[in-house]
Amino acid sequence: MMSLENFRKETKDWLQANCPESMRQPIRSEADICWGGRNWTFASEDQKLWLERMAERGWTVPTWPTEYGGGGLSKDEAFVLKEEMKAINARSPLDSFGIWMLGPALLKYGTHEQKLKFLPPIARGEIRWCQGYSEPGAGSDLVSLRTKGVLDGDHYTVNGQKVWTSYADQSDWIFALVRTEADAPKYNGISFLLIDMDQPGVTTKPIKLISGKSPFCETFFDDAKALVDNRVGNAGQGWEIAKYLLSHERAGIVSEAAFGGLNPVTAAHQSGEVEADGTMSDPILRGDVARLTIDGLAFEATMRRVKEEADHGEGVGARASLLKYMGTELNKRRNELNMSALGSDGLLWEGEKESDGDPARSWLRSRANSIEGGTSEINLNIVAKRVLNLPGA
Amino acid sequence: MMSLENFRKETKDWLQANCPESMRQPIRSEADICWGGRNWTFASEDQKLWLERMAERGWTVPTWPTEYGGGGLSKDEAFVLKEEMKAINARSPLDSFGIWMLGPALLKYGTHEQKLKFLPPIARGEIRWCQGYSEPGAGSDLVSLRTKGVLDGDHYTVNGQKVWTSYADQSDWIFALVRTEADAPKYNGISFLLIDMDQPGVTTKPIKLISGKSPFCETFFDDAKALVDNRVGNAGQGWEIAKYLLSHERAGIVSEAAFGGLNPVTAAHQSGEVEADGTMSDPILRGDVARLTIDGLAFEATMRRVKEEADHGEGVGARASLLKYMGTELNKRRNELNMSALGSDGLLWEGEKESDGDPARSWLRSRANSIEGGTSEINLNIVAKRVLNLPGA
Amino acid sequence: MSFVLNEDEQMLRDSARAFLGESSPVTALRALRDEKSPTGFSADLWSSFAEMGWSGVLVSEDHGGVDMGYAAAGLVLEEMGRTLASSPFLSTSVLAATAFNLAGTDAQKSNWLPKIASGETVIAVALDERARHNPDHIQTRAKKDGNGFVLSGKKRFVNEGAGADMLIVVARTDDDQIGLFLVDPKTNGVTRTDRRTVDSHVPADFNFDDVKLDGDAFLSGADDLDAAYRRLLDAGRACQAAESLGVAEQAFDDTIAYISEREQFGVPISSFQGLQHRAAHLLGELELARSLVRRALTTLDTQPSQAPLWCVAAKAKATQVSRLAAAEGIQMHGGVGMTDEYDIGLYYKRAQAAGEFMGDDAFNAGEVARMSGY
Amino acid sequence: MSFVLNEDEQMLRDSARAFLGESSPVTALRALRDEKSPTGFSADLWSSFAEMGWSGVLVSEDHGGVDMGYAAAGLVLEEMGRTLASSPFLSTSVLAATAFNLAGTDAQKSNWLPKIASGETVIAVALDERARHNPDHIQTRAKKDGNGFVLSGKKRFVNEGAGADMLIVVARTDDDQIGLFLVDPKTNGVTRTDRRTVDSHVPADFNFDDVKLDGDAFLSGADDLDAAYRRLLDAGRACQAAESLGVAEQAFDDTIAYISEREQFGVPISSFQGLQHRAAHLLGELELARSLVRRALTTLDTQPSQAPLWCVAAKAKATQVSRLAAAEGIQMHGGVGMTDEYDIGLYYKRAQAAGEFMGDDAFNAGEVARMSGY
Repeated sequence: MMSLENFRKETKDWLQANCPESMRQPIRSEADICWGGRNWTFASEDQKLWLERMAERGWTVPTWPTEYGGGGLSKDEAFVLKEEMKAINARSPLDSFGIWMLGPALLKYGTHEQKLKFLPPIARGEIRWCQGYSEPGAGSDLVSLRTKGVLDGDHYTVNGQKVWTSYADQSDWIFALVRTEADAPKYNGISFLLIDMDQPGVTTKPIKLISGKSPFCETFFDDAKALVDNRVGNAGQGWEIAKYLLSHERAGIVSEAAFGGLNPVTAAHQSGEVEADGTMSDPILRGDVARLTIDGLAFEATMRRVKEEADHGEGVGARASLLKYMGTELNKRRNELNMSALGSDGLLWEGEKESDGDPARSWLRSRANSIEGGTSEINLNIVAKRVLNLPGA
Repeated sequence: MMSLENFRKETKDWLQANCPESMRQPIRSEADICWGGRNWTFASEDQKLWLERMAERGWTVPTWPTEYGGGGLSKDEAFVLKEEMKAINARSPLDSFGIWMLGPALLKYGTHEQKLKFLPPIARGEIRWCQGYSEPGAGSDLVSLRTKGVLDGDHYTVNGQKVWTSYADQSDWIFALVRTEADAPKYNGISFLLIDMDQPGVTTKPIKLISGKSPFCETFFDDAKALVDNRVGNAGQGWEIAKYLLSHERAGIVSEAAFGGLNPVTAAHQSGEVEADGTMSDPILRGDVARLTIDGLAFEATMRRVKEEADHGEGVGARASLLKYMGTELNKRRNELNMSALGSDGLLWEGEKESDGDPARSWLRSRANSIEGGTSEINLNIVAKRVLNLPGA
Repeated sequence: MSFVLNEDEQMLRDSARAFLGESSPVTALRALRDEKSPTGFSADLWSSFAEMGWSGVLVSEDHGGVDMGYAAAGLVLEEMGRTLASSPFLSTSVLAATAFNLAGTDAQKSNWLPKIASGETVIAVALDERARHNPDHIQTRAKKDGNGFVLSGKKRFVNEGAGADMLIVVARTDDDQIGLFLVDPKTNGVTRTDRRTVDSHVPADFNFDDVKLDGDAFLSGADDLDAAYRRLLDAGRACQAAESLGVAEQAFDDTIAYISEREQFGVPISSFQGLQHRAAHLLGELELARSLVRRALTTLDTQPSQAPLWCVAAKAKATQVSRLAAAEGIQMHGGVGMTDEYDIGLYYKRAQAAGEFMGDDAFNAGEVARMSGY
Repeated sequence: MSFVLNEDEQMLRDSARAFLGESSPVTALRALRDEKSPTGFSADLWSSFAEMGWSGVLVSEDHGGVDMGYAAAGLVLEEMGRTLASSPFLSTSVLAATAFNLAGTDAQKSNWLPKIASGETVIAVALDERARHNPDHIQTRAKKDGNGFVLSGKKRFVNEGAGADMLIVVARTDDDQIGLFLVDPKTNGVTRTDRRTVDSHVPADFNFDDVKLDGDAFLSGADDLDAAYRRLLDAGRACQAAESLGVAEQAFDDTIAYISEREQFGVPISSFQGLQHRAAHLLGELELARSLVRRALTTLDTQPSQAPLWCVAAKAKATQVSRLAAAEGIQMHGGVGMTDEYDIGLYYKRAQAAGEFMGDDAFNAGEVARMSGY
């Protein structure tokens, strides 16, 4: 095995040689992200090239085994890759729910055949996945799921409705929680099914959000078919798999929430609300921002600490709920302070430029952070019960 | 009836002529307060004179009926008296739990005989009362009271223990909640008894607090006797009377909490933490203080509004719980900011001067505001249930 | 000064609540938004404000108004906040009317106040030049030029700017004093850029490029123009705070209604103590804001010299509480709170925009400290 | 830089926890308080710090220390915070040792560092002259006088001032630069006034009235004295933050234990969601403080040039969180939390005093903004 220093050097050289210049620019909006999928249209030749080159090395999913399309890197190597990409501002070649969520679930719970069938297309950006958990009236409370799958030979016939299925209208397959064991109590009757959306029984309808255009949809199953072979884990094991994934989702939301985008100091510079020496003009707002900076540094350090501890074998477990809670509350505060620092400029919704209104949309979008992937309230409950071991009410 | 203007003029003149000069100084500490009672030692001749003169007019309890030792004033007149006293910084001639709590209870629930017997000595500062509600293990949760009174001819024999009995070691009588109806369920078995403490069956023991010397005691009943004639209300009506009084207590704690004592701006001047133009030196602390000022103004306006609304017949009711919560949280914040503005000066605990350490003691004392007279948590529960009509868990 | 509404005020509030609930419910704002209304408000609704007698709330009876004062204006604005009614009431009937009352000449008053009362004009006050409100930062210049003036400068996010037939522009005169100038936005040299904001209003930016004004464009009726300007700001803050208060109140009411209905784990989520405590706390914050707003408005009416501190405090508190109430509202709604289908998001947006106008909580807290001498 | 403790660190923490729990539990502080200890700390305990090898944690092995660095010093302080152990460790083994390491001459190092490591001296660093920490406000003067200096000025609330046999005084030299000076508190012209503080420590005020010092009183071993002074402040802040963190942790643990036992309405009060959410939030705040403190300490050890921002951030956060944890602790304890019988009040007091030393959260937030350029 290569030493980490050698790996760093080779990686740096390879990135230098292979990452197109236009892929070394900060992500400015949704449109700059590469999601892949059957119907994907690349935003540019460079975006396509970058995905292909990275996918070829398995570096879209650096730690997955090579036989499933991954890079086979160790955690340390993957971290080096991340650092070196960050050093040249290289964009992620591919973002997807397949990578973040289904992949980890399959790697842990899937059969070898399932892994071989589903993982490589994810790694290459060929199949785009969405997640079907929540239902109307069953958000944080998944126990009351009503979407039903009835066993019928080699497949389940699925009927019901999901909400908050991100990008369902652009996705190829959905991984969904479906109640297959009608007689089993509560959590035990739910299975984790993979469903091809390219069939007449599956339809989607976008949800309009307060932040405008939305990735979220309602997804309807009307006698949709899912092969039994495409059930991950045992019948009734769905809730366990979902819980495992929720902690992955929480970590994902957190890192996105905490580090991405505008900050209030930059915002104050944009709106001209700084003095000649760079001091923010409003001293009281400055104080609020300073406290945000402190918590931002603290959160950054905490994420790093948790990662190090995980590498040393201390499980993250229910602490993921705490991180998710703290990170998303922090991101909401940051967005609020961005708006304050921007003043009336921040209120802009539509203008000449496409980016006009981005700060407001990001601010509104941030309100969902503490709802999606488990509300703050649910996460606080989990922390109280599973980290602090406090009793149920 | 005299017009308010005339009343104001006469009052002003009378106060001018009768309030001793030394009674026109701000209260600097506990020691400046006149509590009265059998064993009271006046701090000065002026203190005695001031009490006597005010008691003679019934102005220690301005709105009580004259036949019970009060001044017989209307609410408006009493407000004028308060304003005119404030105008010359006149001290309250007498503070007592008899005035604040037992008085209102007797006026509402007592018999004519009880009123004649107990109210005038309160008004004249001759008998000092303390309150016996809480017990070890039963603070906010009075339903689990264990102090027991057994009917025995013309009296109850009382056994048990109370805590948080303020100034019990200096008081003459105690009004106490006692479980007299052993078979009645929960709240219905509690009576409101008046007990002379000058008997062998009653002993007290002071509680040392984090703020140092403490007005609070434990009070023990060991076959103490209470005449049945000295039960206020019916047997089993104690909880109703106590609830009525708690709202009085809440209002009392609130007005004391919100307006008394040091504020952070004065504190900053005392510690020298201001610039030549009077601006506080630490801009971030200044921002915190500004937000406190805003909430202080808001709270002051709210108290005034509630008073006006009460005068117009809108009951305060469960809103007292909200005011108590907001006022005490505000007072804690004020004390914390006082400490910050004082810097290391605020840390002083004992020094040459008797007043050294007063800010720290006041700061520590303020922590009790949100515990005594119903914790913040209990008050929030009450607001949720009785003001917002939200359902029980 | 009284916190309790008198009979006239009670009638006004009741009729405002009934009328706006009927004529300008939240769906009216949605319609303005979806049809991309060029002005961001409905001319019909504005006419009916006059019919209701509200447009002239600060106009003397001599000039055709009802002269009910700021407390009354605040009641209308509070109800507007509750239904998110979009109307040039604050800009025209409060700010412009105040400007004329305080600084107008007799001729200007006689000309403009009746038009305000009758609802036949929409006037916008062009104030801010920076992104964050800063009334001391006025660089727009009105240079003396013969009998008239030449106006140069830029104004940003002038509320109702897109729909105004007349502007009152804050500018500095040759002696560096603050002056208020009447400017027809169709005059040569005036450029208008409309801004569609997050709350579906349409303020506008204005450039004034050597705009020639007649002498009578200058509001020269005040002894102390700077004092008039400060008073105008006070009045604007207290009245904008009243609208924010209404936003907060309805956001809160919607939320309490939602959590009382929505069930989770088989019980209404309003039965969870975690939400109950936050809701109760929020009610306390609302009570504080309510008292300050009322206090500021009545003080403007009865003891204007005492008003400034109350006005900045009220603006700070109403801004903070309305934003908090709407943010907590979204959170307590959960997922549906993020959808455009529910109203709570619209309250959150309006709380932000209304909070920004004439200074947010941070700015006004700074003013509180300054006025309090620390 | 590693967040995970290495084996040495783990052993150090375990032994500190075991030893302090045994030798200096909270009752030890109570005893010092009740007997009105003249110094506020126990000389015996201080001796045993040397025996444990802690006193020389920042002293090189050449000078008899163990040279384990700030991260290790922080672990000792964190455990001290947990039991409220009162000891001149921070003033002597951290601040004074840092001063010698950074600014001492070889002779001064050889003379003093071994004494620090052996626990035979107590040194206090005399820094602040105002009520609130302000390291730029140094008016104490050390005027050159022949080969020596004449020192004049006042210092306030010097930690361990009552028990120190030697002071290191921050003063301005003739060229207005910062200098550090060794001053025996028994020298003519030094007046000491002991201060008993709310947390039962005994800092002291000092007056220096034309105090004559030899030339070798001046710590002249640094190329850049101002940089050494700043580094001393950084180290002090990070280490004081570590103690505050320990205070916060134990206050939290005590509170969780209490609410898990105490029953109301027939159930443990820890089952109420209102308290659960606040406890969970507090745990989150503790995690943040813990990360920042560790990050500041390890950065001091490995990349000192990067340390300042982390140190002020850690000090701000640890101050805020320790005060919050103890305040919430009292509230969750209810009535008994107000009694001297329970420890939680002592944690609240120590959180306040430790938070004040070297700048509270407001001061250090200002430093964060300044260092971040806004």
